[in-house]
Amino acid sequence: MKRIFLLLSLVLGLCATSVRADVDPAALKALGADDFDAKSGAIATLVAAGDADARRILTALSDDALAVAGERIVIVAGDQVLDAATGAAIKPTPASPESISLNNSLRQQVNSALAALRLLSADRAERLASAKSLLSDMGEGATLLPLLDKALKQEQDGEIKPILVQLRAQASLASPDAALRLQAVKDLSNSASPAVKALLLGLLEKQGDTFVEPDEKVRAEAQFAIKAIDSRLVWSDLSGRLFTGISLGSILLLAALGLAITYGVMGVINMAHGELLMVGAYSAYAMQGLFRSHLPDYVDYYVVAAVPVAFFAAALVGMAMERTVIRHLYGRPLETLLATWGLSLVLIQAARLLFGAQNVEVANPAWMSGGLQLAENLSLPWNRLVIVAFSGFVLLVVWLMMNKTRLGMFVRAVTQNRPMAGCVGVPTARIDTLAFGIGSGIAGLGGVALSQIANVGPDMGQGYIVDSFMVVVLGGVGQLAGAVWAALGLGVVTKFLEGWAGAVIAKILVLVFIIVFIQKRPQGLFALKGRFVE
Amino acid sequence: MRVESNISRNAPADGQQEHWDGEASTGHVLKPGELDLSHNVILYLDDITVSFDGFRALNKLSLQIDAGELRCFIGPNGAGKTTMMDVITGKTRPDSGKAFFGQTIDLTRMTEPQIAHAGIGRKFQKPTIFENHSVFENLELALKTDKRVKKSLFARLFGDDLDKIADTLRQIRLTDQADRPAGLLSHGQKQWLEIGMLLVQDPKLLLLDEPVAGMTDDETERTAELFVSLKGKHSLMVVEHDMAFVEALGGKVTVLHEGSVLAEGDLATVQADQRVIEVYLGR
Amino acid sequence: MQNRRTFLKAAVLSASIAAIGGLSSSAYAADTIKVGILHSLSGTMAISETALKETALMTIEEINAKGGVLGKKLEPVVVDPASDWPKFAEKARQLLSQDKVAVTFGCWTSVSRKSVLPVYKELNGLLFYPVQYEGEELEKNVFYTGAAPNQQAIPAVEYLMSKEGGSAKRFVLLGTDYVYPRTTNKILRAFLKSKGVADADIIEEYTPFGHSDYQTIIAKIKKFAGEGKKTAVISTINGDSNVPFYKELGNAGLKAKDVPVVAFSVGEEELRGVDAKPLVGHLAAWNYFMTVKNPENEKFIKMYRDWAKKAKLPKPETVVTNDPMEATYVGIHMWAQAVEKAKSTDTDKVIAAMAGQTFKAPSGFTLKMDETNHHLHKPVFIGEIKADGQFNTVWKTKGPIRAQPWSPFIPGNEGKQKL
Amino acid sequence: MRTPVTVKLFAGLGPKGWLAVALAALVGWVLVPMAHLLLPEGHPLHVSTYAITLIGKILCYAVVAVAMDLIWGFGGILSLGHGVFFALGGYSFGMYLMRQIGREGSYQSDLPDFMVFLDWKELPWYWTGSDHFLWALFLAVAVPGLIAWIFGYFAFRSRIKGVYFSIITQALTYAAMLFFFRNETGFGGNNGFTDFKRILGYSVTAPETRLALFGLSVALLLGALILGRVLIASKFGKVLTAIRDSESRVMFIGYNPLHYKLFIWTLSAMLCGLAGALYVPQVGIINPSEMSVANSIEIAIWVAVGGRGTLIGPVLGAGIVNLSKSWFTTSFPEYWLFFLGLLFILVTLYLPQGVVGAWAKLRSRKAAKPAAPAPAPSVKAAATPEPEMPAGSAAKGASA
Repeated sequence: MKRIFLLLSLVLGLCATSVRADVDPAALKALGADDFDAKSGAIATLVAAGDADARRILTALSDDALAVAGERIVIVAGDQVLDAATGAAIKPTPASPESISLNNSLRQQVNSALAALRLLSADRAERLASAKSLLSDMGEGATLLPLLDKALKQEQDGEIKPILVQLRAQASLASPDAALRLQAVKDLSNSASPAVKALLLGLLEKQGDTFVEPDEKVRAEAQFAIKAIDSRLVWSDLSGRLFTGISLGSILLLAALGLAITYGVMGVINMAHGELLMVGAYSAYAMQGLFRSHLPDYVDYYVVAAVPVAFFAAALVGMAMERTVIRHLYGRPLETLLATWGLSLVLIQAARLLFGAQNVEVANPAWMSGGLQLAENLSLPWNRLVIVAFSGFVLLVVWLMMNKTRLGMFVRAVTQNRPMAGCVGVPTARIDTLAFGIGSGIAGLGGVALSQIANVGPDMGQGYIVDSFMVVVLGGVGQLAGAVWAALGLGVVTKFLEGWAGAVIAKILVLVFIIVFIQKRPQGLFALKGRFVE
Repeated sequence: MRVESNISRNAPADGQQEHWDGEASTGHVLKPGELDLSHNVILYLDDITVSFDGFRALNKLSLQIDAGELRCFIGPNGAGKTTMMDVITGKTRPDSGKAFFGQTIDLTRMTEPQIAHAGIGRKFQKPTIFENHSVFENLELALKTDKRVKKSLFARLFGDDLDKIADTLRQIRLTDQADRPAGLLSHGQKQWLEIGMLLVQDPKLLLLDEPVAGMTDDETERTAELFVSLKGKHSLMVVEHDMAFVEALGGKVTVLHEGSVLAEGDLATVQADQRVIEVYLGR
Repeated sequence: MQNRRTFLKAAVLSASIAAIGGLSSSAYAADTIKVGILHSLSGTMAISETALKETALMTIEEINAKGGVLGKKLEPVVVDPASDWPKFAEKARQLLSQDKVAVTFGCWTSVSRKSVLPVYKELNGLLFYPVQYEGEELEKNVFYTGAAPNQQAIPAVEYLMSKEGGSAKRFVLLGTDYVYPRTTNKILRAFLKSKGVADADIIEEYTPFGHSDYQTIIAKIKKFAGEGKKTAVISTINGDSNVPFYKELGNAGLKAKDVPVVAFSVGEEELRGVDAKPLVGHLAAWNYFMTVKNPENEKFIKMYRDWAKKAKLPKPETVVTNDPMEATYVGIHMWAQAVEKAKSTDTDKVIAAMAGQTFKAPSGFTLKMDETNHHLHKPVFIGEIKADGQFNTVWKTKGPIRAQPWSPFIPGNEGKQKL
Repeated sequence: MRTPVTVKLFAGLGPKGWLAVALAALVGWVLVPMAHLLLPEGHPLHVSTYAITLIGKILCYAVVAVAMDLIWGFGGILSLGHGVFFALGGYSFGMYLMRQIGREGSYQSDLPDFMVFLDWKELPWYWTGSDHFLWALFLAVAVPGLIAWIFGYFAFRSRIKGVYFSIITQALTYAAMLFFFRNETGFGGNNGFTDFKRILGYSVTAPETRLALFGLSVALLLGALILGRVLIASKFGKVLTAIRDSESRVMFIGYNPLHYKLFIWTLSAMLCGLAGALYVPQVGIINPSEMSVANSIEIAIWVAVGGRGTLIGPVLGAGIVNLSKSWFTTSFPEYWLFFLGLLFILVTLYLPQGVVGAWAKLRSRKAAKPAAPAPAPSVKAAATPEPEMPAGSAAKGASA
């Protein structure tokens, strides 16, 4: 991105040399000043000039490439330094130029200005892009009105034109001509953007006792337009809320799925489950580090690589736990509970010593950052979408493993009737270890998912242990389907409650609900029935 | 749900006496705790069905036991013998059908403890005794007394209780083991102890699930004698595979198959029965 | 069985008493001055507090290298209250009554401070508290080297409301549900009111500790921001929840230029654990940034980097300095100066000598300990987060400002500014 | 012990037991106070205030451990929610202590500071009477008792057992903690109650007050032990252990486990409440972190380490774990969690009956005769499966 801008600025710089319109040196100087208003003024003048030099300087400014070297303002382009005014390289390169930094509002001013300037560019794609970017944030548009008119006149493209109309309408809301404003409001009424709605609401504001918008008709029109926009927003609003619920559900599911096997199927109360999640998350961190140092070009795919690694890492830890401790405690769930709690403490402290007490940084890969814009006010974050899909995938794998493979059959056999399974030649001990390993491995997968949305730190696991148990218990022990319904149910319910009672109360209510529910159906959503001889 | 509320009302804490108020709702008015044997029948099972996830453990099972009778149950595995006992003792609720103790006591409405109080004692297939308690304590706990928390806090044993325990110990031949932890007894002795625990409760009806499994022949013989001696005072339902033992007991035999009664009569006739031979003895 | 119990019971008591004796028997050497360091090294707070312990040890070493105080070397006594609040009180008592420390540097959370306060009052000890907090407190035995609300929160909001800060008109007060955020937001609400912001233009949202799912709240913010007028978020979210919050924020497409978030508990140390890219442009308000350019700061940073290597901290090359660390550093030095001035480590004498102490701090300003309210006069910096997890100072006060532990925006606090 | 079971108080302990009690009382009420008040500081036998507060705190923990032993060791019900009852007791009594501060708070108001701060004009209804010592004391017992009773009644009635029970108690703790974290709840949010001034008019920091509280803690602990011992010796105790070992059998001989469990469960909660009430003035702070899931689990660990079903074991356990915690966190903090974790693991693996059990085994091996069976269940007992495996408990529920 940055490179492109620099190139662009250079190109422009070269062609600019032919048609030289001098850059106002005062403005240039002001850019280097430490005073906000001066800077903002300077930028305004540059926009007004709107020529290649201005464009070059603004681009540099938005890339933090503009700097002060002693008395002159320069552009730092890679290893060479150009004079901002002329774009000519400076020899000898001045020592340590002080980069000029912008704060949010200045940056916005520069960016929208650049975008506006680019509306006149010859390249269609560029025009479209800049038009779109303006749509989302034009800020105080009035200054751009002339530019927009110009652009609108020469614009032929069918896709860009309507956007420009929108923009022009937005910009002209502030114009003194009532007719123009009325038209603008009319144009805006078929938008679906909260930003536009905000603008219109602005018109209806009162300042003192007079409305911002003096004209009665325009206000009425605005009212109407707002209603129109709202009606478009409602739908996406609702679906957005539903998605948050599903997303939370999928995360609960991923956190609980491993437990559904170790506890649900094998009856092991693994309080160290949370730490297995942690192992998964840290392996994601490790993979990220590995890719950054060795495969910088593919760094975006470290997550993919992390999936198997996390699985095996967690599985190994799990099997080690099973071999050393849990194995000796089968049939004594409560003792298992305590011993595994001890294990979890050890794992936490081990993580502290290995990676430090501080949380570690795990970045979303590019393809998992940002969101899928379904509507102006509905964008589904990619990382959550991916996780929802991922949880579905993991679920499928688990289901296949338990129901379609020999191993799965063995596991079920052993957990149903250990001695009998032993008699028919199932290597029960090995099966136990494997089954526990699988459960742990799946927890590891959950950890990878968590690393994409939450903290990665030594005691991250503690936060999930209670929730995970709730999901499994609620779903009904030994019931994958149950776990799924429980997780999604809890997710959606929690989100609904949060919207209505706030996060804290919501959490409490959900827990209370679970306690009450267990009273009514101690066997969870999906009951196992049968005769049990003691 | 109906059951739930009933349980809470009939909880033994307000137990022994009052818990019949619950029954009042069913229209029977009786002196508290009295077992109505007017028709000389102690147990009716009528059209009982129990199914677990589609599998019918009991299928329209109907039978009745006379007061003082000793009845043996035989049948292949999965014939529903144990499930039947679960229903009678309230461990499992039937999906449909009636189970009456005497004329008036509806078993399907009561919790295990209530049923035990009403006078039905049960011995499990696998001996279940309190392994960490001494033999004496096992009997003491089973002893027929007020079994509410309040009483248990200040309970004392009086002479006649001690005598009863002593007699039972003699009956089950564990007198000299009285102070050993029950866990250390032999399998057979455990079986005996569990029977003993039934006896001190002195129930009107005893359910005995494979009582002689794992006993030596000699023990088995003595068990048979014991049961026969109980006949009359108590009614007994014995589930057993050991035909010799069944024979020794004499009395009526009921054959269960696929959750319902296949045949009934004395052992000889039953063994002669063609269907029985097919499903059971035949193999 | 019975005599077993006899034996055991006797054993319990004798054993425990003996053990206590063992605990307390740390020899008291007269030729050194003992300095207590009371920071959690395990448990949830270890994340933040470990760095402060290191800073304290580093500073003490620096002072000792210069010959110590009153010609005696300082002897640090480090204990670990393990993020367990009652244990803070226990350890504080141990430091004061067993180890006889002259001063204690420690605590991070308000609750830990509240838990040790009675002990310091009872035994007339001396505590230096280095973290920004909610104010509403003033104790003879405590010196507060962190910021009071008016030295952090209020300037930040003023900035947001200024043209330069984007002239925000509506505010989301977002925090973890405990005392610091509640108090800060209460003060801010009053402050905003006084600036003519209507109640309808303020929403408050709270989340439980360790909350990790901010979807609903982000949605709320979006909706709120969509109702017109420039909106800003003021976040007092507690350390751990910040990562999920900012990740969600970034992915939900709320950019800093649309809805800036200013945070009061996110500093360089916290940002190490975050992928800072989605945060770029969001703000934080502190009294010190690692990026501040001045000789003291360069010296401070270098000193800590060297220390990190020496102390074998994980990844010594990546260590950062932050506001509470600076506060610790300043606090220890000021105490040392005060002791020199008082010619004694006696609590009351030192307290008297602390008044008006000054120190040239890494923040580039000369900080002064207020004569009356035990708080430092501190400068305020507003910084925008950069992609490398550091801050780009976009605004700062002309000079240090005096603390108002009793916020004038809370009724009933008038004329409560001094001890 | 063929003798019929009777609850003769003295039979409950027996001479040696009473000797031990007297010994402990002597140490707690006479020796320690003397060593604290009379001996000069620096004297080798001087007991410092630090020691007194620390031991006092541990004594309170010990009471909780005993309470836990009653429900877990003898009832076979593992509660991961005892922290709640402890904290509730603490809060109930804390309310009184807060009121005793009077106008000396930083806002010089009759209301506790945090309420002034929330702009509350008068006390919420549940604070009424909190300025009466006895009422507060009553609450400290009644509130945990009531909550436990309600929770227990439904849980036991629905026959929730073993792990299921443990997990929902965990949910209970977690919910309670979040609830008390809220400022609006009216218990000072996460800062909880602190900075107490006096109790019954005496300054909490006065050595006499400290010693009084210390003495009370000793008394409470001894009381708890005696009560426990007597209960276990009674028929009730036998039924309880019987329920632990084979609940269904108990039902089929006509006991209703619900009421037995409920009784011991509620009693245990009340004991915790009292312990909490004594804990708060000695430690000087009560806040929601006492309800954290981890704390409750740690209680179970004390019991496990000392030895389940031995009453005295848990006291030892509480002492060992907490003292080593105090020591480790001073000497080498980084390894404290390792130690604690390994302790859990090793104890559950190799000392199913804790130190007491191990010691008893040693002695019995020396004496070459089996250890007394009751009340301490034989080691084998600990190894016998919990009444219900998860699937099993599901089925129990189904048939309920």
